[in-house]
Amino acid sequence: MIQETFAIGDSIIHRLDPRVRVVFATLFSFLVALSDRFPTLYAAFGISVLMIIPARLDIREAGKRLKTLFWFMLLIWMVLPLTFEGDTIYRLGVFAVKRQGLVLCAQITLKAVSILLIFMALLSTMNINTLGHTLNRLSVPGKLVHLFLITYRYIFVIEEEYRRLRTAIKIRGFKSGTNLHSYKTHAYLLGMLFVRASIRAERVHEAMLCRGFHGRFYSLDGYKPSRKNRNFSIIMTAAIACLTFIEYYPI
Amino acid sequence: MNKPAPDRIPLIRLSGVSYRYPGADTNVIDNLDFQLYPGDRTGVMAPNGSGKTTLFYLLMGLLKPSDGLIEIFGKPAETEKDFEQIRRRIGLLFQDADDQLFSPTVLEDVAFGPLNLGKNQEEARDIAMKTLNELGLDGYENKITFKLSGGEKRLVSLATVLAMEPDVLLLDEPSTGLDEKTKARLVNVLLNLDLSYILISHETSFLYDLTDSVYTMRQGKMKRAEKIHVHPHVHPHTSHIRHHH
Amino acid sequence: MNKPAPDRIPLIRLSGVSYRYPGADTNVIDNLDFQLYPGDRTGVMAPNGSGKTTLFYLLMGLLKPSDGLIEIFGKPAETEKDFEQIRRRIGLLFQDADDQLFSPTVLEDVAFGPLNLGKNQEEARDIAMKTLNELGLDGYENKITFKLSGGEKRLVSLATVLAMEPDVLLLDEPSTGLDEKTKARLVNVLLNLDLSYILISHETSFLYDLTDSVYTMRQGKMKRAEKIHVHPHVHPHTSHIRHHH
Amino acid sequence: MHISEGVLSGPVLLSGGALAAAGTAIGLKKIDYDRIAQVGVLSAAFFVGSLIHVNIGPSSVHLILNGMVGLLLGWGAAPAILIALVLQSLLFQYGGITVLGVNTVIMALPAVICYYVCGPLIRKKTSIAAVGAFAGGFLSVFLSAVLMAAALFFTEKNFWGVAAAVIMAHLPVMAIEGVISVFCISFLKKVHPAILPNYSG
Repeated sequence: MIQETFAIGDSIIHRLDPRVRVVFATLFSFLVALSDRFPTLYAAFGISVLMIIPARLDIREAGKRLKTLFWFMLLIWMVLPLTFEGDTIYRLGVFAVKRQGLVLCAQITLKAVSILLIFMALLSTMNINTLGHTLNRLSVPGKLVHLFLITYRYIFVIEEEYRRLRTAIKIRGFKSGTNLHSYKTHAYLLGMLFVRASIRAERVHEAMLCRGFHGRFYSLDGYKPSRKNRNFSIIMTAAIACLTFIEYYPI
Repeated sequence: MNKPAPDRIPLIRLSGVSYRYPGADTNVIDNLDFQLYPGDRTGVMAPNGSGKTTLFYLLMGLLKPSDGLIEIFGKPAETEKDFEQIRRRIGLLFQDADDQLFSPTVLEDVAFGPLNLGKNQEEARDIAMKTLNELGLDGYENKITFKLSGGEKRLVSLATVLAMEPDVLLLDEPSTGLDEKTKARLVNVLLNLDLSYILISHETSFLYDLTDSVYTMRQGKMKRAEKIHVHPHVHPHTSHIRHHH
Repeated sequence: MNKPAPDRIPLIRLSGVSYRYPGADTNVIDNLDFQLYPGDRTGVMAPNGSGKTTLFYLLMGLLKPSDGLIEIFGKPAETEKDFEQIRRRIGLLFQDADDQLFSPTVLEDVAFGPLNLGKNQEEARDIAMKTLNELGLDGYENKITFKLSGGEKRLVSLATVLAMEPDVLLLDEPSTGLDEKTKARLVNVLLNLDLSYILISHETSFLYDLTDSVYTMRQGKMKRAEKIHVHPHVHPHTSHIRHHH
Repeated sequence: MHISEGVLSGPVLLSGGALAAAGTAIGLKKIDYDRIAQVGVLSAAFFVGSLIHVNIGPSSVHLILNGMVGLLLGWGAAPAILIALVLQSLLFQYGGITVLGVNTVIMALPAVICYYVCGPLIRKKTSIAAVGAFAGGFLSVFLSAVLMAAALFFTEKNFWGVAAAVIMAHLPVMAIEGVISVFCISFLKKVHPAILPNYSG
């Protein structure tokens, strides 16, 4: 089952204006992605870890989500130091561990973890429909936002349909394997999902027409500016300024 | 109540209306005559595949008749422009609430209609809250649509339609899949509405509780069910012998 | 027929079975005892939300009981392995045929089960044709499943289940949404099957036509409906006055 | 198929972002307002479809389906894929904000190419359609792997080994997507051909 685990909560972060969160998460992420110096990366890592505290994330759940990253990290730590061209700092038989490879692995790891943590703290803590409307107010086109919200809305309906079809093939003795019968069955289930989605979409469109839809999209969200938003904005601006300074004006 | 009165203009009048799906060889709606007058609460009992949903689609202009004339609010309804106006005043409750509730939250869904009717954010929000309140759905406004139960979805769908303050309601099998409690709640809501409506259902008692006259629909034609009144009885029996009248 | 006989092993035996959905605060199936013996045709009358579908899901191993023991074909049914064997011998007809049918053509859908049971293409095809034939669906094999009418889909679903030659059938509201003709056809098919089954329906006459004993289900418990016999009457009336007993 | 955060260089990230924005803009322009529900609900179906795991030998892979997205939605694939990626990062934490553009290009560009190259084929008679459908599934994953390799290579020449491995690792996936897409397209043509763009008869 698809769930928005972090969206439910009542931390300081949850109560911040979503626009502020989207803007700073984006700025912070790009700054980190474009930085190379270790002092900057360490500082960014520190900030993102600290950010988890006011967001009151479930640590275990956060760890589970970082796990998708873990396997990728394991792979690069095993491959890059050996395949990179550069100065050998350690030799083990035919394998030569290169310094440049290790440095790159460390950079990637710090960047990836920092960006994902800030994402979890600032963005995963809002409802997806809130995010949709926020993007709209940040001048993302209404059509795209509307598409986004419809997609999100119907994922759950279609996932239910998919699960019922899975049950249907299971009780008729289906076991997935590496053979044409299995692939064909999966393809048919998929085809069925598409057909039903397409026919449902016609009805959804009709329902929209019945309620006066004529191509315009409206949004109902409204967050009032508050002192908390201002304080958070000041803190984040300062943090980003510091990171930029460290990166581009090394002492 | 459903007698043609010369001095009253019907809300809806169908004269010889037929509809045939492209590629089909029979009419699903066949030379149909029908009127709905202000204050009418008309029931239609119809098995699946009898064209009942098609009838509603024709009235909303989602399908165009192959033949015949549709007049709504005293004017012929033919072009998409005509129906754009009509859809502001006729509310259709879909059979599957998931088709009707396409917004992620309840409030947005209920406010969608009013916003499209030209209300501003503030007004639309107020109308939505008021409608939810009237249906006993206070506190539902920020709920996520897909997490509602089947019964709640049905009631919220009704709210989305009522928020547009229609003159006529078209209800397509509103009781399907509801438990007894939600069904009773729905009956209660509908009985207290000051609206004309056409109600399609296959549940006899539901239909008779909510409407003044009942039609049956078969092979694209409608027939007044004036003499036949089907309703369930509960009899005590002491044996298991099957029992027919 | 449904009396416990010491020398006969029940096909299905539930002893004190309970089920509670994660996060719910009441049991949807509550300490349920039930047996189905070979030859039994048992009806269950149950309103929506009473746990009827849950009962079938427990019997098919799609849900695991929170408490109690399920024995099927004389052996405890607990692990996924147990149920893999059981699913070859118990056929479940879903409430909504659209959830059961997923192949482009009728033939492929009916042959799907036999193929999974290890038959080759030739054999599976023969079984499918034979089953369709038995249900009076000759000539349907190359039709597009999705385009069939609701009634035809119900019959094809039944064919997909029967093609696996089960010992027991579980039928979940098979008459919903069918017109009288298709319903009669379904009754006819079921009466001529030499199978034990459990039939859930809210249609009294349908239930009594097809089963030897009827239970009612409410709040997760089942009760033999020995004394109460609910069935519809058709009365001629000359007026429109509502009429209750 | 996606590249993780932290790996790519600034120029690659930024050009990916620009390309994705342009593609999405074209896609949005091509979806007129009575197709919004169609594209939205189908995107949801693709999202769910991409969670399906199929077996290969002892292991399993999940479907990518960008070829099918292209065949069904044309240029609409660009916004559809962008949306799917945003939802994936929100729900499963697959990547964050900075790689969104590059990952959209990796998935959506092949989808649009398939729409133009294989789209006309699948509307033909059975055998040509089957070839077209297989090519649609195979090519889309192949091109995505190539684009992914290119993104890595332009970031750092030393990534060439990893880049080659990416392409190799996806070979079986390409074959499976090809097969799935043959059956899926034949299903759609039989059951509901109107779902395919510009389909007649």
